[in-house]
Amino acid sequence: MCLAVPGRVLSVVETDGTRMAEVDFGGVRKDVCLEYVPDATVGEYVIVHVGFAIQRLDEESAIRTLAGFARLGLLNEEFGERGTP
Amino acid sequence: MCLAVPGRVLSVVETDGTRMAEVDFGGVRKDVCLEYVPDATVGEYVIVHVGFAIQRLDEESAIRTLAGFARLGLLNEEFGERGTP
Amino acid sequence: MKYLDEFSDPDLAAGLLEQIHASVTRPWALMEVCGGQTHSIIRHGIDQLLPDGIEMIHGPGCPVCVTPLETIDRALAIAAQPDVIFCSFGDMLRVPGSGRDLFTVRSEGGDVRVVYSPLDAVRLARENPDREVVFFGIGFETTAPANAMTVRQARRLGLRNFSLLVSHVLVPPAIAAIMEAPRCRVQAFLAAGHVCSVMGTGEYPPLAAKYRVPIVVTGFEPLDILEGVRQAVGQLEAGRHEVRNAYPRAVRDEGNPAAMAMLRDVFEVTDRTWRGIGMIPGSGWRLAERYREFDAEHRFAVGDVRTAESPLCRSGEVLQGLLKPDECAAFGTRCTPRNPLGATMVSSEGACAAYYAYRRLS
Amino acid sequence: MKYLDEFSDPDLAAGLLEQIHASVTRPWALMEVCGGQTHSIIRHGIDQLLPDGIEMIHGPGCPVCVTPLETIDRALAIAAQPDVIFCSFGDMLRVPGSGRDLFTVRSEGGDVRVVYSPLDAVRLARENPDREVVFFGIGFETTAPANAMTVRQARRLGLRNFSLLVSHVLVPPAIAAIMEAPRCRVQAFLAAGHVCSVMGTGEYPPLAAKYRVPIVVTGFEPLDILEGVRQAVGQLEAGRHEVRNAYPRAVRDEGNPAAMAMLRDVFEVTDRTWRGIGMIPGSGWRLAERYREFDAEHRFAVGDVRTAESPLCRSGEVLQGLLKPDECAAFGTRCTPRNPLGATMVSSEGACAAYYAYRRLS
Amino acid sequence: MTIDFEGWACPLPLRDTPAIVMGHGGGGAMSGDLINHLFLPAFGDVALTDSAVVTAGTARLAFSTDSFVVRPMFFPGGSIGDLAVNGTVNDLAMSGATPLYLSAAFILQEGTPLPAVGRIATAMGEAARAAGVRLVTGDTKVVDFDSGDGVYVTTTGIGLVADGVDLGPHRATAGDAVLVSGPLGVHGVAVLSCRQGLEFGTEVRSDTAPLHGLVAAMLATGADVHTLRDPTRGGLAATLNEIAGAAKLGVELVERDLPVPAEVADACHLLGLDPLQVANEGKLVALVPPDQADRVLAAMREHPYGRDACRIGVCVAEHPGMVVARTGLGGTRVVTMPIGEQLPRIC
Amino acid sequence: MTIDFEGWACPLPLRDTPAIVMGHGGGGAMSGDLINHLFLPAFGDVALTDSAVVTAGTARLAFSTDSFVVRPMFFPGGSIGDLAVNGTVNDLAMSGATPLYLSAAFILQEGTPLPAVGRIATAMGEAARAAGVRLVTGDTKVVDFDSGDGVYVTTTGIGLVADGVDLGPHRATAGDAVLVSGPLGVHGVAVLSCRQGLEFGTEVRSDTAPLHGLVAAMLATGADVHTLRDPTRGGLAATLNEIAGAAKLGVELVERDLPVPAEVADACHLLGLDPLQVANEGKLVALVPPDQADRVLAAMREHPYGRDACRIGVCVAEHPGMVVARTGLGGTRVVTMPIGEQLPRIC
Ligand code: SF4
Ligand code: SF4
Ligand SMILES: [Mg+2]
Ligand SMILES: [Mg+2]
Ligand SMILES: [Mg+2]
Ligand SMILES: [Mg+2]
Ligand SMILES: [Mg+2]
Ligand SMILES: [Mg+2]
Ligand SMILES: [Mg+2]
Ligand SMILES: [Mg+2]
Ligand SMILES: [Mg+2]
Ligand SMILES: [Mg+2]
Repeated sequence: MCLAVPGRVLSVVETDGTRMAEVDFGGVRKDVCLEYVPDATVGEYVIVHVGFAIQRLDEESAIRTLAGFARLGLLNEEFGERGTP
Repeated sequence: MCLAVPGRVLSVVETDGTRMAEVDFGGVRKDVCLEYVPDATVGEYVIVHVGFAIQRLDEESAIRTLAGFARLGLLNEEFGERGTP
Repeated sequence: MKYLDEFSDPDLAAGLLEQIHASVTRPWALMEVCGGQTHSIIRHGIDQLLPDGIEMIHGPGCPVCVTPLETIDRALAIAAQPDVIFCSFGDMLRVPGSGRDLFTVRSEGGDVRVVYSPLDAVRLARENPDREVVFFGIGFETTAPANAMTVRQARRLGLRNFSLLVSHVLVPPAIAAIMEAPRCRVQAFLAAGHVCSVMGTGEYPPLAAKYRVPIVVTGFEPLDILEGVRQAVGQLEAGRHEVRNAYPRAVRDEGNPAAMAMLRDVFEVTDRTWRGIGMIPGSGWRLAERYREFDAEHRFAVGDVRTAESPLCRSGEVLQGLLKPDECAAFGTRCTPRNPLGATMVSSEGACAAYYAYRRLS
Repeated sequence: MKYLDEFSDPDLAAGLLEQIHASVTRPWALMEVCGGQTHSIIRHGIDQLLPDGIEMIHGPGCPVCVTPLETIDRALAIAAQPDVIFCSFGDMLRVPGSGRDLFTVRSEGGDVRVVYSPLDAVRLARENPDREVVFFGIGFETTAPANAMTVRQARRLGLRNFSLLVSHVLVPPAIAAIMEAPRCRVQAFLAAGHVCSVMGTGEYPPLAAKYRVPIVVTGFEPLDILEGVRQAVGQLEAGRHEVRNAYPRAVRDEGNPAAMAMLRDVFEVTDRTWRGIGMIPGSGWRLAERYREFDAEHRFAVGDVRTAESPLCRSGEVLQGLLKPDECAAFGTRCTPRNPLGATMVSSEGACAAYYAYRRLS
Repeated sequence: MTIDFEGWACPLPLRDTPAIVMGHGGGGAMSGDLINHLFLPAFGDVALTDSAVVTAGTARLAFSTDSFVVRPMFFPGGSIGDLAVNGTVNDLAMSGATPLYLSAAFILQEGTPLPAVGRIATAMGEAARAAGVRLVTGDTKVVDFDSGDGVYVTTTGIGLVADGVDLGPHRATAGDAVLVSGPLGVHGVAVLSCRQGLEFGTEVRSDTAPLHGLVAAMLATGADVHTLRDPTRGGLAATLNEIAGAAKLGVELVERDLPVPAEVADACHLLGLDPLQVANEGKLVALVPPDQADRVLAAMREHPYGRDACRIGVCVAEHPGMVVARTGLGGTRVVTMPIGEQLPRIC
Repeated sequence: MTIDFEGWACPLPLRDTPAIVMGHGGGGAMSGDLINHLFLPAFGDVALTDSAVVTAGTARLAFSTDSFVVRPMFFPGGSIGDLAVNGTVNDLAMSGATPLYLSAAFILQEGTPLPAVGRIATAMGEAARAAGVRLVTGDTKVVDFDSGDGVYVTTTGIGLVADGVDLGPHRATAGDAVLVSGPLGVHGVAVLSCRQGLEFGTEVRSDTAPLHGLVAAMLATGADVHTLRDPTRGGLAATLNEIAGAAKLGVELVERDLPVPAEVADACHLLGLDPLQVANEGKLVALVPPDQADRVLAAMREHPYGRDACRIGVCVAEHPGMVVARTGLGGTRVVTMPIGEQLPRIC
């Protein structure tokens, strides 16, 4: 369930008393409700589900995770093909 | 105004408290309100306008009129072509 | 159809025509009151067969033509409302209001339905209790009993979603108005047969006497028209001005008492504006006070309609026989049956439309 | 899309797979809780790449699959009403109720609209003041804040024509119910990452401790799934049963406080029937009493729906990982994605539908 | 949806409505305007006729398309399915072609019962077999409940035109006899009789039929047939006005010779319609040199679909573009092009 | 309207709905059922294909029809008018034909603004001129406000097929390379981006185009092209499943070779759609013997409408009727036939 994708906040407006953002998903842009991530600022990434930002995306953590995966690969290479099918 | 045509009463029914007749117009049949000619009976001719019988057709008078026209024609023949263009 | 086809017989028509030709000694101007008669005259080419001196002037007896612009505009406003099913006779759909017609309203999503009979509208109201059903009750005395029956039925059935937009017009006051017109040329009337089927002939003797015009109650088939002309010309040539019934198979002098009783109950006389002509006192019927709950004008707040008739249109003069259609500057140019400026260019028995089709040949 | 595509990198995936292969010494049964994860696994063929001994059991985390039949039937009844605009996420349209689905209702004239966001339904209610707008508020904790916002907005805007048909389900009670099932084979859970984005991870340590299962909060991209599997297998091989967050870029331990505050205000915990599984105590949210005016179940008299689930369907066992879809007698014969008997055959992440597509190859 | 009024540059002597109304589909004057003043300028230098004769490689082909939206879909004597096949077969036949292939494109409203769709398809299959044409390609689209009404079918046909065959208004000549293959108005009255709100009882049944066999019989006489048309929407009035306009000739009809069955005349009288404006199916109008008319009529009467063929008038050099009828009484009337919809009148 | 269930005798393994639903028009499995189990039995022994190749006199003709009901009617990069011309031109081109003539049949909803109709007609005229085909015959019907939605257009085309040209699934062979002429999903995403209730911002614009020039360039290489198809409704998934089913072959795609532009992928991700199921216009899929694929690809890339052509997979003898994709990770997935409508998912 719960298809959610990361997008970058392009702009923030208050519409009809609701905090809304225009969010960019790699060229595709959609209006998104920012009420649950009210302090997200322009340029930040948020996780969007059914038109709502439900969480900030922690860019630092993302980069760290990817770096971890990369290290894992190097590690595997170092220690050879142990256990591969 | 007031396109009205003669039709023959095929049957009479009381529908929802309204006197209605099925009326035949030379093969075409239509339901007609008979409230204004309530004593019209099956076989009689009525003059129908927008789904209402507005008057009985007096068959005797119709025949008399036609006969009068025919006599007029004979009369004309008798007296020659007087005045025709 | 029996009692219809017989009255188109060419041989009998020839006999009648011969009589007419024989009896005419000088020009006469006759008005056929009813648009149905106009239609029949054009349809069968009767005017071409009459002596040159006999001029048929087309009367105002087309409800499509004379229904006032305000009423049309009210109809358009009501029909455009989302909850309304607006029912009308087919003829009325192309009549221009101020800038549009019922076709336009329908094309914009208005629920406009053509019905054959007013009772079909009552049926629709029963079948659609959550919709407002409005019937456009126009016409002359002939149609009035049918329209009257709708409110009687609606009351009996306890319908709270049915109403009637009424604009009835009456023939005798119109005849008087025509005769009162300063430039009036009408010398005899063929009265509208089916109006008399309902109302009888009692209203005409005073008119014939006052204006010294023959009035012949006339039917609609070719022989009926010819007989009406024959009797009218006969009176004119003889210097008489009587009321005669040339349509006895469908008209009794006393009219239809059941229908007349209903009309007295449901309607009351009112002044009425005739489109193009103007107000004629006492020339219309509106719903009686006791049926007010079924009056669409009261139910819908559309009383304050501002109308705008084309300033070019001279259909009033046409309707009174004061102007021939082709004497109107707009005729055939700005105004055609495709794009009518006035109601007389709309209906196939409107005088301008009839002229338009005919003139092309000559 | 940035921060999405990077997590599909084939080279990094190969590294993770190698690690998993390297660390596995015996068979393990892992359940991915979330249908979105199931979708990703099938979509990318991840299960084919895992060591033979690692079995992925598809969890009940597909709201389309578990929304109770009664609720679907209520939705169908409401959507069929003439004044209603019924708004739903696209997934729900093909879910069979007792004999029909929202597509059928729409094809019969029901005004059923697919919306992208619940706020679109609120907008429709403002734009159509004369219609009743109902939003079908289904989903897990992830979707609940969005659905909650609709009633908050409706109240703020003074809308009297908006209501919510709510059927929210909650993940932690479902995990407990699965572990309590007599034939349960699940040895570790990949918890649903986006649920935790909203709710945080606080509810899981008691479950991990009580049932002695590793619980790894896992994302949805291929690398996320592999990392979840790697961490789960790592724990299993090491005999540990901890809660770990393998999706830290989107999940904070404390969740989203603003959203959680809203959820506490708008919803209250209730027992909930999961389609195919049965009642799980405290496993759902319904509208709190103070929002009752926006509750579609109260506004529409459709409480008394009689439901009829196909007696052949064994989706409950499938949803709990007790039965593989192809062990159901109806699978692939009476029950196909074209003509689903159970909800698990409908949604593309339903276990039966996923199996159906996959099995054809092998 | 924003409309770019700038980008749309048609000179528009269309009726002052800024929008489509039903009359634009009535086959009469408003339909003509739409074609002449909107489609033609947009499409460029083409002659958009009922049926085009074109050349492909060495073959002379007739090519024609029609959408069928008749309501109700089932009526006494037939259905939209028969019409869809025979209508296009006949448009090809009017070019003198032998119809060979048909395509069928369906626009279905969601909610339409499958049995209704099936019954229409079956009617189409049967009509195609009866006409000896093959349905070879098709398409199906579905539109939502509010955007359609049951089944709409568009059929398009290809026919082969023999060398030397050249039919059309351009060949009409003053003096040509005007023939019609059978009774008028039957189909239109059958459909009207079961139209919602208008229902009336009648024995009249629609008489749709494929006419290329009849045409072949007419051409086989060796007569120099000038023009053929099937007087469908808008009736004989629309067809003859179109021919008169295109040929710049007048047409004179003799009313008493028009084969209007009593039931059609009566239904029209009841509703205030002109039988000449009522739609026909399975009928054709032919213009033939006067000295060859009897020969052609004889051949028509031998064919099952031309048994009641008769001569109804003549082409004249006078009043070009106008159709005139001599009435029973000996007067004349102009037979006008119908404008929009045919509606029942009260007056 | 009473339906005579007796008179309708189709064996119906249609989905248990007793009525048409939107999915029957989606170009996927339900559309296929309707054709195979309803229309084909009714029409008799015919092969109802996108485009039929028939013989008329001495000419080999391609013949194809399509109704266009796309909403909205105007979208970034084009309109229903361009689609209506290019769609049929392309169906003809997929038979290897040179498109010659088009017919156009309009079903107009009353109330449709005339400028919108005019703009569509203008787009059709321009597209026809650009494609070098002639609009030669047409028809216009009007339906009431509740029974239509703006403009529906049905175009039908005739093309000439050169001797020796024989394209179709029947010629597909195991080993054939699967080529595609350009980026996938662009048109579908452009239309979705302005569909009511779904509006999103995107730079993507519809890329409808006539493809017969490209096809001519491909055939001019002398390569033995086996099969051509334009993957419109239902996307590449529907087209390849259809080919696989008809040819009784398997298809293997390599996901990383699929030319799905980032914006299309992102829009699909956002809405939960599969880009392979999203509609295309102005694109073709070709099956070509493996040793000739490079030659054909080179020719395609020289043509403006094939600049981004690439190889995406191969036909195999295994798993006949099934399309399988090798995923980026090295797994496989079944590329299923879309069932009904494409709807945004939440999960
Ligand atoms: S021709 Fe037209 S403008 Fe002139 S009077 Fe007649 S209706 Fe009016
Ligand atoms: S295959 Fe179908 S019937 Fe069997 S469990 Fe799955 S959904 Fe239910
Ligand atoms: Mg045609
Ligand atoms: Mg035709
Ligand atoms: Mg024709
Ligand atoms: Mg197609
Ligand atoms: Mg609509
Ligand atoms: Mg096609
Ligand atoms: Mg196509
Ligand atoms: Mg195609
Ligand atoms: Mg046509
Ligand atoms: Mg409808």
